Amino acid sequence: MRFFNRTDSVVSLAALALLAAVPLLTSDNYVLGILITAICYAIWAGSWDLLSGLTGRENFGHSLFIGAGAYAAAYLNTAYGIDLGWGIVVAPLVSGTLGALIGLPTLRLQGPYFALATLVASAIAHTLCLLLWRVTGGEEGLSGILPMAGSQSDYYYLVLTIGFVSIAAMKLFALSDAGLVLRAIGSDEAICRAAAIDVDAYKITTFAFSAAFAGLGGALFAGYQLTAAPDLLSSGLSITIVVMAYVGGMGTIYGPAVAALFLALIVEYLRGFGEYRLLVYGLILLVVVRLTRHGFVDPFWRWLKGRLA
Amino acid sequence: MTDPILRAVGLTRAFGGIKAVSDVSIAVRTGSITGILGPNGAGKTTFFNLLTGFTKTGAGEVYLQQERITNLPPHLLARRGLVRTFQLAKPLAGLTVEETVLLPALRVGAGQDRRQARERAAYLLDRVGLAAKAEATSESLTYGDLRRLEIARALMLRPKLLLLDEPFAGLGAGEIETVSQLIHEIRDREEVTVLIIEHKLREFFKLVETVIVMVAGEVVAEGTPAEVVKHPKVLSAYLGERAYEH
Amino acid sequence: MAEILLYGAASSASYALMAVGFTLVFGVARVLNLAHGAFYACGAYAMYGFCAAFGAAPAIAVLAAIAVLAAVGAIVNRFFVEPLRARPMAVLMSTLALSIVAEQTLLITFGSQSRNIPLILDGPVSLLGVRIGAQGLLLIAVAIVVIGALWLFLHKAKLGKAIYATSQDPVGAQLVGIRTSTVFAVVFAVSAAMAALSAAIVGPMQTVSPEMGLMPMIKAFSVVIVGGLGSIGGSIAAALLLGYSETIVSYLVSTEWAQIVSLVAVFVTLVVRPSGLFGK
Amino acid sequence: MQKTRIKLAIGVFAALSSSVALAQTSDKPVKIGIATAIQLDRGKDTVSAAQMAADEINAAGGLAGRKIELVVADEGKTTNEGVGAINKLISEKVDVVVGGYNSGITLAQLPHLSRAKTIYLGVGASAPAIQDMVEKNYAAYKYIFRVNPLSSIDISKSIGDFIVGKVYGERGFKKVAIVAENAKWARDMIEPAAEIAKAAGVEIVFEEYFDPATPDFAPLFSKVAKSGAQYMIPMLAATPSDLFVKQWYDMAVPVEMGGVDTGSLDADFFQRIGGKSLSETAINYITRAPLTAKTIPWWDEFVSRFGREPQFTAPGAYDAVHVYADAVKRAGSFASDAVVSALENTRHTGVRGTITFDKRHDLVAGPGLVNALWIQWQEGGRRVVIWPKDLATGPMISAPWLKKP
Repeated sequence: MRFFNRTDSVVSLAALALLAAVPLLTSDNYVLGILITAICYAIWAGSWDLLSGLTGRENFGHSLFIGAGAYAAAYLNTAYGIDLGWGIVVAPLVSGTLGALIGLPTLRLQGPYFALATLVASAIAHTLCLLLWRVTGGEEGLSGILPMAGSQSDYYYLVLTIGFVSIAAMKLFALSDAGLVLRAIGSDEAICRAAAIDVDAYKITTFAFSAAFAGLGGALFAGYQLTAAPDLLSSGLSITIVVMAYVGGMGTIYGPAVAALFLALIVEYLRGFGEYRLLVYGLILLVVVRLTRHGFVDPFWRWLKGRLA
Repeated sequence: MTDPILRAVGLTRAFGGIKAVSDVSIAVRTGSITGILGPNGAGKTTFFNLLTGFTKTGAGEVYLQQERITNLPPHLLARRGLVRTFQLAKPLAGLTVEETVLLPALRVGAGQDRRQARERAAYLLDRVGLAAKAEATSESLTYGDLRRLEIARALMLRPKLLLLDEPFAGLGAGEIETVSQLIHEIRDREEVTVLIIEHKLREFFKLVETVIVMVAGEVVAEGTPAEVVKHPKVLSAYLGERAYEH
Repeated sequence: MAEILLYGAASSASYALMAVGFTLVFGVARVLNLAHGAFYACGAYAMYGFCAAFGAAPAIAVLAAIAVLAAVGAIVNRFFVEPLRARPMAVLMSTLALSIVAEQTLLITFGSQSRNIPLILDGPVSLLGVRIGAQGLLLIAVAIVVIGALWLFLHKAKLGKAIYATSQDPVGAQLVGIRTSTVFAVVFAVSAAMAALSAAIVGPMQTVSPEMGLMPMIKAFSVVIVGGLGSIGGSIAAALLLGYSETIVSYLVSTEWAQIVSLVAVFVTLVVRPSGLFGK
Repeated sequence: MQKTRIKLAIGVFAALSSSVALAQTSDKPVKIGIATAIQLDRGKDTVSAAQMAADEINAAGGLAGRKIELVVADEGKTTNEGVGAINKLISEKVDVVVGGYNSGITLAQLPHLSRAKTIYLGVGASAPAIQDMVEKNYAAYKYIFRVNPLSSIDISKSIGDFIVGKVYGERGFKKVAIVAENAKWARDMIEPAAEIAKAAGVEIVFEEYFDPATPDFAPLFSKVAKSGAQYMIPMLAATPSDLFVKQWYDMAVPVEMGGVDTGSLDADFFQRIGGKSLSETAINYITRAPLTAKTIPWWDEFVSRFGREPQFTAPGAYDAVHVYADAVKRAGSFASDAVVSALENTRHTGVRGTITFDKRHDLVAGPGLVNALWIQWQEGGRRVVIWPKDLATGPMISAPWLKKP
């Protein structure tokens, strides 16, 4: 079990402190809203990397689990009046179970086929969400979620804490023996099977964890937006997360998370000329795809650490 | 004759009408080094995959020390001591040599504490002559190193029966000698029964005590290398006069 | 009954035109081309450009659009697929990025307003007592002719046989002196041209908008995966299967559930038999 | 006597202080936030019409001496962008927000508006769920008003009234088919309308819902024809109208058509599909007809200034700015709560009709107030109001292939 090395821990705590200071400087909902959205994206990208980064099985339907978590929390709140706090606890269980169920039939598929299967799975979920509108509110989604007690800054601190803890936990998982085994599985499953590893169990459990964290992020996002809408199940969201992971560098968890944070902030900054936003995304992806799996964030961080040492 | 460590009874598997393995029954003596010989396409690899749970059997049973293990998944067989290696020795990307050997011990429920596992890994790496490269990434190893690394990882599981799939494939003469020597030592000092598929004759005949010859999915001969060589079916199907002489 | 027969044939024809191009690219170049939908949309906009801007007659505009997209297909292969050939996922992502860039560029240049392109054959026709648009019959005829021609080309023409050989074994093909880079370029060009042809004929019956390529893309996916990646015969069979199942579901059950049929079919096929009914 | 004098004093004092408050902030501009989808024509026209009203007020000396300034934020297509837009406007300290075109996005914005106590004048979304919030939680959501188009409740009454009055009453079509996209808004709207029609003896012979992404409506149209229906009521919003109407025309479906078709409200709809929407009727909210004294002059100024005919959101945005300005004058202050109570008893004759709000702060429909218009595409792309009778500008025609003797 390897733990964070010193520099990593110091810098990440400094980043946490910086983010924690924001509500002291401004209590403007718009700024807090952007940061909450960015943190949610960081959780989603980190959770995507947990499975896809480590095992190389690229999941093109991550929005299915994000949406499931958001809708679970929203439904409990709007239909049964169950406080959002419980929703944030239940959502990962719902998404995690869904992850295992979808993982069972699809995880034995190779690269492109797994990507296609997950893409289609989330497309089916999106269509069902629109068709079964009596339950899901159709294109209007589930709105009118009662916000949690306390101010927007209190909610911001909740999201920040959960976000930081989740990403740290996923990073520890990636550094742990389990992370090593997953990397081995990603490299050659047959060798792992012969090394007494129950490859299928590992993949499905990891997919369940990845989905659970995505659902957690989904619930936090619904808690900020106070609505769960079909665009949380869209393939556009899944692709955006894949772009963030590619930019961040796959298999490092913190790479995609940091990339997600910055990209979400940049996207909000680009709000001025909204029309060009997706075009910019497409161009970023065209460039990033030429790089190896390591993306920008991780190599840059290693280079920086090298210079500092 | 002590009970055989591994028995296959009437093993059969067909792919789209063609019987890759048809009604093969063998018994592997405990503590022996047994070899399976046969021309390409004789069904050796399919037979090997049937034994190790990588391919589902069409018919027939497999017993490991009297326990029926037919169609058990590979990881359960590995935990029962039936461990195999692969024809194409591939490095595990992103893992160091030591981590590759440690892999079996890293899984949840492996039940070995870290210190003990690392000690055994160091011992095994030394046995296979890779101690110096413990920290290197496995992608940087030569093909010969990868072969020995694979054997070290297999030994990490303290196997009862080690199934080697063409261990000499892709090796130079010198390396074949070292690997062959290593297999002998394992059998003697680690009390491991060894079953090998190979078609590199000279080393193979020096190494194995009993040979099972398969041709077109069927066992055509069994016995010591000397007996097997004289068997008419083997000569006509596989060796031919000249090949065997020199 | 006659309605199901005819309407089913029309939708199967449109699926076949898209799917055969898509599976040709996978079968020969081993590339899952997510930009295929973008080829479709660009084909429609090219025709819109030729008709609206230059006032060309629909038939000429179709040929022009096909030529333009054939060139685009070759360019995409040369600059966005060949350099990444070694990494299948990278190629997938590269074509995906291309489809995003293409859609957004169309959105910015032409706006989100839906456009319309003229029919080649106007007015309804009654056949077997069924009222069907003449363009629908044209679609069926064109699909049969084009796919038939492609079949002959692959099995008879010299270049066609080279393409067919490359699909069997790319390395082997190179060994016998086939310049696979030309083969891949031709295959991409043909596939893009077929997408443009499909758009030019189906487009007038629907609307031309920047995201119009998405649904045909998903349908082409379902057909190709159900039929078996790389198998042209499989794609034709699956196109008929999907076209008719959707029409029948629309008739007997309700059009509400017709669209989800193809999505479910893809998921089940991927899970049960990834190589599809006839695939490699 | 004593009490009345005190009350009088308080009244005078209040008036004095508020006008002082008003005068004091005369240099700061009045910020009107516009939240809409700037890529869509509906969004562009919202901004243009609001600017028109702002210019008029500024020309007449501004609002309480302060110039009006528009602050535009793009709602985009997703709820995330919609919520982001609202929060951006709130952080820019806008006095009021005018906008909306998609019910889902507006619903998602409501909690953020109510938390910031920012007045919202909706001009494009018709979901009743929006104004239900005012009823459910008045204190929190009293800031939400709908100025345009109409609540779905009123729209479905208008559909029922159209079927009974025009389709059955005047045209004698007893058998009607309903063909709606499978979406919540469509079900909310069509089911009450169908009840009204059935109550009056109309027969719903065919009813089917479809996936808006359906590429080929041939099977659906042939089922409608076979059902013996004489009139078909489509309910389209997400469905691409061009595709639906072209296929209806190209197949010469022997059934006339009229209903809710958001796409066909586009001014260039008839021309861009080559005239194939001939005889299609659709519920609409604005046309160049004397709905009030302001309608035609406003329409002509919009066309001359922006070079195209206004989308249905445009009159809403224009009226919303004026309604807000009047309320501020009556309230004598910019404070949200004061303006809200002033808004509640608005009676403003705008471009579409006289605007008044019910207790759910929803636009009140009805004769003499604001009405939905049933407009039919006729030869040469002319748009003729065929219902309600008192606003009709011409007779209803049939589809060319159904020319009645």
